[in-house]
Amino acid sequence: MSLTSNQTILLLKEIGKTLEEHKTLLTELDGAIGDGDHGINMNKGFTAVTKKLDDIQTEDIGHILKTVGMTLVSNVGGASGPLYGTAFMKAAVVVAGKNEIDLHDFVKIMEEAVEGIKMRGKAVPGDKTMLDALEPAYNTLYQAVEENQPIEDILKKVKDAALQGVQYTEKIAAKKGRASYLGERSIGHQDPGAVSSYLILDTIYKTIRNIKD
Amino acid sequence: MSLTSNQTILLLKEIGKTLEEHKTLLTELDGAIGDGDHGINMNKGFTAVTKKLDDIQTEDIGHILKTVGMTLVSNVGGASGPLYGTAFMKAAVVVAGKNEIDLHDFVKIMEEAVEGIKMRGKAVPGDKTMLDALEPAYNTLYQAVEENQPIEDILKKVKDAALQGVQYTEKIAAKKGRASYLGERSIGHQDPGAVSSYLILDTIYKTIRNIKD
Amino acid sequence: MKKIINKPENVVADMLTGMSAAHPEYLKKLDNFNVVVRKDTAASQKVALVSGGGSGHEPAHGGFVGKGMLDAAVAGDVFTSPTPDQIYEAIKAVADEAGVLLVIKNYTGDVMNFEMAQEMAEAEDIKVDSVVVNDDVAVENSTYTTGRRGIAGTIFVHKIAGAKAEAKGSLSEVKAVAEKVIANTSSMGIALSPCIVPAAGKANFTLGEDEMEVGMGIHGEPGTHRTKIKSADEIAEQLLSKILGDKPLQSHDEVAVMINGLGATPLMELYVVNKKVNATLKEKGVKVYKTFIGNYMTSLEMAGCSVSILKLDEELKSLLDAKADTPAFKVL
Amino acid sequence: MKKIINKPENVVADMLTGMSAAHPEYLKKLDNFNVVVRKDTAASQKVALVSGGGSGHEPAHGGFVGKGMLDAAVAGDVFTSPTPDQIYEAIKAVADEAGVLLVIKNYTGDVMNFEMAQEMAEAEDIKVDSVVVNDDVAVENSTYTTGRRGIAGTIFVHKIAGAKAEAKGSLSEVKAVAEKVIANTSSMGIALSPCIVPAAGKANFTLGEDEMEVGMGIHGEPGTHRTKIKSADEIAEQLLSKILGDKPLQSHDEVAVMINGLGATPLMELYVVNKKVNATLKEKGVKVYKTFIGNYMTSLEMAGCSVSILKLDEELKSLLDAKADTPAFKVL
Ligand SMILES: Nc1ncnc2c1ncn2[C@@H]1O[C@H](COP(=O)(O)OP(=O)(O)O)[C@@H](O)[C@H]1O
Ligand SMILES: Nc1ncnc2c1ncn2[C@@H]1O[C@H](COP(=O)(O)OP(=O)(O)O)[C@@H](O)[C@H]1O
Ligand SMILES: [Mg+2]
Ligand SMILES: [Mg+2]
Ligand SMILES: [Mg+2]
Ligand SMILES: [Mg+2]
Repeated sequence: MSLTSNQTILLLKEIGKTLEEHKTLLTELDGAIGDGDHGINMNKGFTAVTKKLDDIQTEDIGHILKTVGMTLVSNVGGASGPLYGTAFMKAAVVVAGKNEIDLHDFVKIMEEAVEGIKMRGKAVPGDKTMLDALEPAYNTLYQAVEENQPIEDILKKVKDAALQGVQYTEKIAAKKGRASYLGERSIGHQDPGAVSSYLILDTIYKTIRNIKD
Repeated sequence: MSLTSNQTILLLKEIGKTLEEHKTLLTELDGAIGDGDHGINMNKGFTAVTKKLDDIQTEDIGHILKTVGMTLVSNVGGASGPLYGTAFMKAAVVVAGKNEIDLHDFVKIMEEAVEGIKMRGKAVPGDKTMLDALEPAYNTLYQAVEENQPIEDILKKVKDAALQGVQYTEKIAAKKGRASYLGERSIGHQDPGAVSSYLILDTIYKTIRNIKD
Repeated sequence: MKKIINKPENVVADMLTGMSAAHPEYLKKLDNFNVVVRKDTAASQKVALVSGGGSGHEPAHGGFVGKGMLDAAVAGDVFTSPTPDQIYEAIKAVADEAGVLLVIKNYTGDVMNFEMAQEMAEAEDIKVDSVVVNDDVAVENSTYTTGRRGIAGTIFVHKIAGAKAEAKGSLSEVKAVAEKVIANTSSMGIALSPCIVPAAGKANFTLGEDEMEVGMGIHGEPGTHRTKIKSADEIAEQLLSKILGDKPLQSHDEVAVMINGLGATPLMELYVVNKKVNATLKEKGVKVYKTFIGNYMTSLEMAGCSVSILKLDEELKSLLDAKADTPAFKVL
Repeated sequence: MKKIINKPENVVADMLTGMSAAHPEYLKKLDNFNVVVRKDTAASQKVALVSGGGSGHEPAHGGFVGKGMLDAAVAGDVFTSPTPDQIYEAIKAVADEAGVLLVIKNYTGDVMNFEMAQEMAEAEDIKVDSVVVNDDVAVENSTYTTGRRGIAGTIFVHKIAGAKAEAKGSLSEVKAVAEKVIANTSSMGIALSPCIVPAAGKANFTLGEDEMEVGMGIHGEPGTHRTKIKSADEIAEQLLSKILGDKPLQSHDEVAVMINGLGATPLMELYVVNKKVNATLKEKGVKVYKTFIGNYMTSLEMAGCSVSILKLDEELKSLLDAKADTPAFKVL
């Protein structure tokens, strides 16, 4: 399986739609343990991304991802802007010049994205952040691709791993981000960034399944 | 009929009790068209008066009324303090040196009180103030005393006249005091100062009736 | 009722103690009286400005005691005029041969209590005069009524008359410039929520989630009418049109603008209001010489704002620009 | 949601327009950016101070732009850190050879966005350094967590580092004194009511009529815990004991005190709190050198307050006393 530039753009726009649909959910999750804007932030960012992608002239997927990253950085603000922005900007580097990407590229993209988020946010898994969804998702992806599993299975397992990560965040106290100010009081709530990460991976799974069908 | 200094003091304390009992009513009336403190103001004033009267050493009713007036002026603030205060201070002059007062003294007391309020507040009847209770009450008193009616009848008519005045204030727009800022919107509400004046006259009626019995 | 207080009956005394503890470089509280006076008041040989009124309008008036504004401020109970004896103490504490000017907001209670205090001071041969501020154009004016209230425009009187006094103007000169400010100031406000007097424990009126009160006073009283809540631009236009209807401005006129918060309104919203006020004045060719934005004359925790416009001439401009150093109003 | 605004999505832009219209003598807005810079910034040959963060904390930070404090303030959306490109524009607008110091409040978003802006500026050979303010002792500190938030104590950093910059201190000197202020400042707050982000339209949490939130941030986030509402004296004692638990004071120590309103709290209540804070410090033999009372770092229309204590030495005292002239903070 592989994705063309147009399909990548389509996929990114689908992510935008998903985040728009879940704007209230993410905002409410953030309201419980943060400042109640994560849905607003993500939606603002991906609305800008979608607009940028409407006019984009390149086939270079590296360029496309870099545009996404820069657009997020310069439109979101808050914590999620630099984090997701850095993730896309770092990911862009490993597919620079490519007009088509495959599963192995996706592994590298995810690896760089997770690295970028760690570098920017200095969090580790267990801190109750988006990393708690993304790191197990990446590990699952890496393993499944090694094992040459069918793409649909792989992407399904990846988003399931992210969902498990989300559920894990419900059980722990936050050590990074705004929720950390609540200490123990943050236990019992899902991390909004972990949920948005899951939603992105779930959209990738569903969209690519559709493209394949 | 006549009142001794002690009976005067008793009567003044009864007025204090009445105003305390009606604190909430007066405050709510003032809340509708003023700043919602008339009951608080009157209660504060007469609580101070009652305390002063506990210790008062004189039999001179003029001195007693002057003390009441000055205590009201220096404890109430707002509009009702100087108004009721001036009323008592002016009334004090006409009974200076007396240890006992009769109905004719009461006529002069009321006359001076109403004059004092007019002088201090520059209001006229129809402005929707305490004058709308006090002026008809005074006229009734004057007339009934001229006609030599029995005291209980007189005082009952006086307080009834005040009550009619209160009801009249409900129909008119305020021209003086805070309620005047509401213009037409003040129509439909009784004037709190008129009500407190009525309550005072009603207490005079009831207390003297009891003394007589 | 949610308030950060101790006993409601002590709130004014507690506040004044906290205030004098906070600003010893500016003011001190008179023992046994709810009066704050300038720290350096002794033998100043200048006209002394005394103002005051009910409490609940902070920083008015204690916050304006200091160089170039007030010499003393008398604090009544919340929303209740101080009594004559308190005002008299304030006058006595700051009076010298130059005399004293009382700046009174036009409320029946304030006017009567200050008047009685003035009579007491005059009986002691203290030279006292007074002005009554009545800038609130929400209220129809008439010789037969109480007339207009004094609201946030009062701060312009404090500032400008205070500067004149600081410059050693005579009592009649200080009074004249105060009267000039009063004649040239119009204000009006709206409220989004009522406020709660601590001793009363509940609000005087309620407003629906989509309502606002127009032409509010600053004592939790209801206003002249009630409407659906409007946008900041519409509110600004509505207040301005009433204000300019009262005192029309010509192209090239110069004005000072005050957007005053009533207590619970974020500064953000006051700035949003100023955007439209400023633009509308500019469209008319009016020059905005100076703008003051913030909580100057509040009404406890009421949400809402008032707009005040003072038409300036050269004298008023230079007095407005004169140095002032008080806890709540400073001009360098 | 009751607010005096136009469209929620324009509230920051509207505010900045209204702000620059109100204070042309102090600041100007950069075209196309939500940044205000000092009016007289050009070629000042001094270290430039840049701060900012989410909007909704007014007067922070735009209100502190002017002589002796900030050179530029960047305004993000309400309670959302500004983006790196906006911060970068602010840096570029005020930078000269003396360099730029970024004053960042310790929130993940602020720290990351300012960090990225700093990287962008450094790539253009602009000399930039930064400090992170973390005065909120409500939050437990640890090297493994985000650590403490920056709240009202930030104003002390603006004032003192600003004075040092105005006095032509070098970038490292300005940074050093900023770090000293940070090391010596502790703050903590309580809230009686939540606040509403205009774009969200409803509050983040609700509080019962007899409850208060303790250890609140300034973004409408819930605090560390919730209790029954207490008296002003008890609140003052509780906040002070946590603050002094963090940075103990000795007899004869000198401090600056800030009683900061969160937006909807009457000044009256802040003074009532100060009464107890001041008395408690004096009982311990601590000298209160200066007290600041008012709305310095707000949280929209949240009701509540924070207390900040800055331990002073001779250097900090003289910088605190240095002239400052900004819309919201003036020292004559
Ligand atoms: N240091 C960090 N590393 C990784 N993710 C983080 C970090 N800090 C916060 N996050 C993520 O960001 C999310 C919050 O994003 P958002 O609400 O948009 O920003 P803000 O907290 O500035 O309002 C959190 O739910 C968490 O997943
Ligand atoms: N000029 C006036 N002449 C006579 N009575 C007046 C005048 N102004 C106000 N009042 C009376 O005072 C009452 C209000 O008193 P109160 O509420 O105690 O004072 P305030 O209005 O200062 O809060 C009004 O109801 C009215 O009867
Ligand atoms: Mg958030
Ligand atoms: Mg009243
Ligand atoms: Mg009153
Ligand atoms: Mg945020």
